[in-house]
Amino acid sequence: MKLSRSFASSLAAAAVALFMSSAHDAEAAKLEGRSVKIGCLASVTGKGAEWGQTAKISMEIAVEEINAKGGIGGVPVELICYDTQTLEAEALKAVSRLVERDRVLAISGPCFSGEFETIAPQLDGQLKTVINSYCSAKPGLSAMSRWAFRNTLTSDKQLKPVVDAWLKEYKIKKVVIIYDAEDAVSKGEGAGVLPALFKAHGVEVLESLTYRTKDTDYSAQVTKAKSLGAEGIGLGACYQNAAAIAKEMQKQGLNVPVVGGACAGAPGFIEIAGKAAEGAYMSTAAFLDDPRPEVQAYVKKIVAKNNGKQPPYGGPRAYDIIYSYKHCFEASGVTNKPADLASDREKIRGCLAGLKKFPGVAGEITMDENRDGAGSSAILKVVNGKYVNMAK
Amino acid sequence: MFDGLLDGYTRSLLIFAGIHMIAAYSFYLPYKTGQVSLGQAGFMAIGAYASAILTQKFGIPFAAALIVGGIAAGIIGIAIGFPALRIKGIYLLLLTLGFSEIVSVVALSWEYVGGAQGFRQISFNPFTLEYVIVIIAVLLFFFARLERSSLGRAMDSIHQDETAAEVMGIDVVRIKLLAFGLGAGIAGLAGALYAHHATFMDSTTFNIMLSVEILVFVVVGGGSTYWGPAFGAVVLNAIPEFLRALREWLELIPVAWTNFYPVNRVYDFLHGFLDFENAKRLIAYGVILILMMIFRPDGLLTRDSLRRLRLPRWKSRHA
Amino acid sequence: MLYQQLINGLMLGASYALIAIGYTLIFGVLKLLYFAHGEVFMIGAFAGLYLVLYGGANIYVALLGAMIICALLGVIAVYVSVRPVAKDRPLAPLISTIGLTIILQNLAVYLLGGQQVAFPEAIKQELYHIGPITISSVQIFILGIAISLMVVLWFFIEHTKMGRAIRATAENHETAALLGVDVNRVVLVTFMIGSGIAGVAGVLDGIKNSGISPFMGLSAAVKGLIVMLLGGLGNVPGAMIAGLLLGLIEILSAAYIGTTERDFFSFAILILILLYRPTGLFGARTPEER
Amino acid sequence: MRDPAASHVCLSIEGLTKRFGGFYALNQLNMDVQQGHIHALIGPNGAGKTTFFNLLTGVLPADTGKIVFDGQIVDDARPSRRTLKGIARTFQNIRLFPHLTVMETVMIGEHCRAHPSVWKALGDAVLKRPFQESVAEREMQTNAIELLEYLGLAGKRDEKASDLPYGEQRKLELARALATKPRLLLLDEPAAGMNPRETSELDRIITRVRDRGITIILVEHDMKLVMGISDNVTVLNFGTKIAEGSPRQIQDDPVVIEAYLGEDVQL
Repeated sequence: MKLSRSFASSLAAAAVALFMSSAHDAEAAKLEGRSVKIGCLASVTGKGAEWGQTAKISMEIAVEEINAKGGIGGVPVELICYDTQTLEAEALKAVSRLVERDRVLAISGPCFSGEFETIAPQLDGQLKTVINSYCSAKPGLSAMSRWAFRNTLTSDKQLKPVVDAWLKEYKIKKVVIIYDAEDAVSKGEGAGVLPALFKAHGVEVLESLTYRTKDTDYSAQVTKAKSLGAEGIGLGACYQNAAAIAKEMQKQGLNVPVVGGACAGAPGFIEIAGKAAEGAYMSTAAFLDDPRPEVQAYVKKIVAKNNGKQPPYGGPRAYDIIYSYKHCFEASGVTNKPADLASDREKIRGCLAGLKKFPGVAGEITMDENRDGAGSSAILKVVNGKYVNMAK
Repeated sequence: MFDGLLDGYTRSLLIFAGIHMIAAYSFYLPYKTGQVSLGQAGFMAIGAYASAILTQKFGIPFAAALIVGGIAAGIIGIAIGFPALRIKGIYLLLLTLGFSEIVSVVALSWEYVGGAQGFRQISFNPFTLEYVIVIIAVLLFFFARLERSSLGRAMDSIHQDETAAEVMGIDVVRIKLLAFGLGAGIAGLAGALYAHHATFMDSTTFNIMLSVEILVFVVVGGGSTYWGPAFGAVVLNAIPEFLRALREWLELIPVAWTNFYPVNRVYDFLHGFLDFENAKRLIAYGVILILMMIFRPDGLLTRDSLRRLRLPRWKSRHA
Repeated sequence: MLYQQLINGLMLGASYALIAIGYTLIFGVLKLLYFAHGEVFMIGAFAGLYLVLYGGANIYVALLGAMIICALLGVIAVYVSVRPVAKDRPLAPLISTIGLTIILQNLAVYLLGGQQVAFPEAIKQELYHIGPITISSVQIFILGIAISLMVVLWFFIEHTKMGRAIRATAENHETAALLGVDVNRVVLVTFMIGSGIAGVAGVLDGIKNSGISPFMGLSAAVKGLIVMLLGGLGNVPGAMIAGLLLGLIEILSAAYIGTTERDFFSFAILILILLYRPTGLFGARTPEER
Repeated sequence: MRDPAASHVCLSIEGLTKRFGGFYALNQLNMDVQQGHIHALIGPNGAGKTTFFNLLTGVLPADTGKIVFDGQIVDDARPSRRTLKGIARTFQNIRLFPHLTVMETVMIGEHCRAHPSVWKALGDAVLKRPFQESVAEREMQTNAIELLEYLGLAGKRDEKASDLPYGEQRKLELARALATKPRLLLLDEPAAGMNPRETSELDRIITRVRDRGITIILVEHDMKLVMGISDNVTVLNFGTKIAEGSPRQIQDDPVVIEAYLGEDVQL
């Protein structure tokens, strides 16, 4: 985070904006104070560095945009980020620092289910503040606390339409499932969601094979799938592993279609798997090839700041969280007075819980009764090295 | 008991630093006899899982579960330590590392403790800080006594020359086993405390890097004196906080000043330097480790520096 | 399926062997656990990637380039984390190489981002069917490079003056010095060779697995350590055979027993070897107990 | 044979053999050591003297053979057990604990007598009155000071062992060995590196130790010292005993003289 320098310039920008277009800003409630503080938890280092880095950059882009247009209620936004290092203990320390020391109004993050699950039970006690994860897809987590939100779709919600479409196109009767036994979300998909969906369609699951997240060699699994006569492969895998599996299939001449879950449908899947990705069906919580101008504007900015690479879905989801917070800060009567901190946080919580069809780059945000994201997800198919949304 | 005094953040900070400190002592005790373990995270995992099973599945109170967790880790420690007696140095390092990996594979494939979904919703213990303080006090007392006891001296002699110690009638086998088992038990306590504070853990929570971190606490703090592990854990936990504090002080500089030379240059430099919320922080950490090993390979605190500092180290009667 | 799985095991084993060779060479002459070897492997993979992507190099040039870059990195490692550190304290060099590990990994994260990067398709993919097995041009290439590198290295160690000096140093520093071997130079050369091979292994791994990331080092390092012990500390041919062996064991256990338990087997083997045959399956060059 | 009435065998060795690869370091050695004697063991370099000590103390396992100490077979006992039974030694290349003080070093020797059980030692370390030394610890200190005074090292009790001059390090090793209250003391070249004044002092010390009733096996190259104080001498060559007898007998033995030919030793 760039604090005071950008802070100073944004103050100046805010002043100019106020001066020029006071009529426009007059509608939104005026907030008090020097800045509106939003906390952010991102795993910038450690094994989840990719997700944390892209999410952090995305949130910074959103904050810059908001501040360039005069901030929230006339006050610039200050984003306070802490690195969780993909460690639960660090996430726990950071969240109480954000709530108690930095006194933020709301928190965006953390990304990972483990971090989320460690923090959530603490929120009902001392730390009554909203957290809102932009990538955790393990079902059932938000139920742990009324303060716990997730602006993302759980894996079961994402997969159903994708598997339906996949089976409709390829008419497969026998599949092998390969999933990550170490990753909670992938295992949930591979051991629970996918078998149930296949069963519902009368598809036979020949075998479920597993691997561990840090494995790089999938030859044994692919050979086995081939020898069993799989007509299709269901993946409970993140995109890196999914891409490596697709590549290995190509290498061994197992040319059957692939379907993958929440974590697999990132841009990186096509990038790494190359031609081996063709024809695969994936689900995702954010479709970056969406032609909508706001999506493309965001993609352009993040690619420029992220070594020329598109982010996984956590990035756009995190970007949307900042805007949904802006909406709630303005719509729910938040004052931003130090004395009102507790009631402000409660107001934000209420607003967020009732969020319906809020427009974002990752799709419309609707919070269901468990404070998880709801709504439709894209059905991605890889056609000529690009994702195409088959839902439309 | 500190509710009025400390905010939750400080509590959290102290708790994790305290757990690190206990873990550092779990490494220090076998190290005192010359045994270097890279598996302390594995023993923490055993304590954590054993105690969490007791509190969550059987409703046993935390205090009892804590003790059982420590004992369970200690027993496994002795079971590992016994065959490990024959090997030392890099072999022992790798053996303990392999053990710790096996623990994590077991945690991953054992559905009873959650498997890949992790061990969820462990009951929260509101008095973790108090437990941590008591355990550290007991440990410090124990090590202070050990330091000037015959047993402590025997451990030092084993560390310095195992054969000579054995020939002098020191029961090397039992003492090494005792140190390894007790060390594992202490690690088990640390793990149990962690589990009931974080309330969630999975097979990756207690990983190799945690074992490495524990080793680093002791080596950086100083492995030749019992103050070293505590000092190392405190210093390495405090540095990031200190840097954050420095950055907050930097914000006290009026915004207007930062637009003028040379304040802006200094400000930008310090700001960039202290912006440690990214990989730079870990790079700096690595550089510090190397520099430490070049210029102060015995750690920050050594027996000599303690003697100079005159920290409480009771004078012997004969001296 | 069995034959195909044997091929898979051979492929996996070849990459394990290449990492372990570097480990065993370095351990042999230095008698210390050099933690940063996995990160050198990772840097090698990235060096190869950038040479192909931006340097427009063909794959052989990329392999050579990665080898040279990693050899230089080995030299830097010696001067930064080995030579200045006190040798009479066994933990000091361990910690300093851990420091180097942390630096290299996070430098990669800082400069390149934490994401996995696609490795360009440097070799045209073709499939050959021989009886029941399918083998691809990529696999033949990787196996060919790995085996020829091992043969060259074996020749170097056994039949050149430097190779003899390395063996003598691995046996005993003092004796080697008495025989007129410049021990410091031998250590340097050993690091260069070991690191260079790790660089090649990194590129081959990139080609094989299609993607590389800054976090690929640690697990490679751990597997390399297991193979080193299996083959016997300091025993280069032992490391080669043990690498292939571990690859086969892992693949076969994954194919016939269970893939989650695959790591369980590697570490169980590690522990059994440590306890019952600490000199490795094929005997260590340095039998002294440490 | 100062007191023939009290004389009995303290240590009895039968058929002791140790091989390293194809090389016999010790081959079928038979030997009896009389209680209260100074028994010297001499022979050229590589004759197997240090190996003999290593087998006696259990640092190395013997291939075959029997070691009977005070009527008990000690073959399978660990080194620390043998020390408890009463065998103590010094090392040819001094092996002190470099970071311990002189006082602490001697107390290491006392440890096995004060705390034969690890659990008792742990209890003594932790459970005794806090912030006070235990009774055992105080006794150990008193004994250590006594022993240091006996050997003339009392003035250096708080110095680090590694800081002592060479001759005093040898004396400290002796003190550490004596602290284990041995009945059989194995001295491995105690005079190596000592100047003549120190050697003659050593001569007196060894005699005084013997006079306390401690049996001594002495490996030494300084023949003046050996011939001056030994009651009995055994000569080893290539792991085999080639002669045994009183110093006078040995000095005149042609086999011994031949074995030593080429070695610059004044018999």
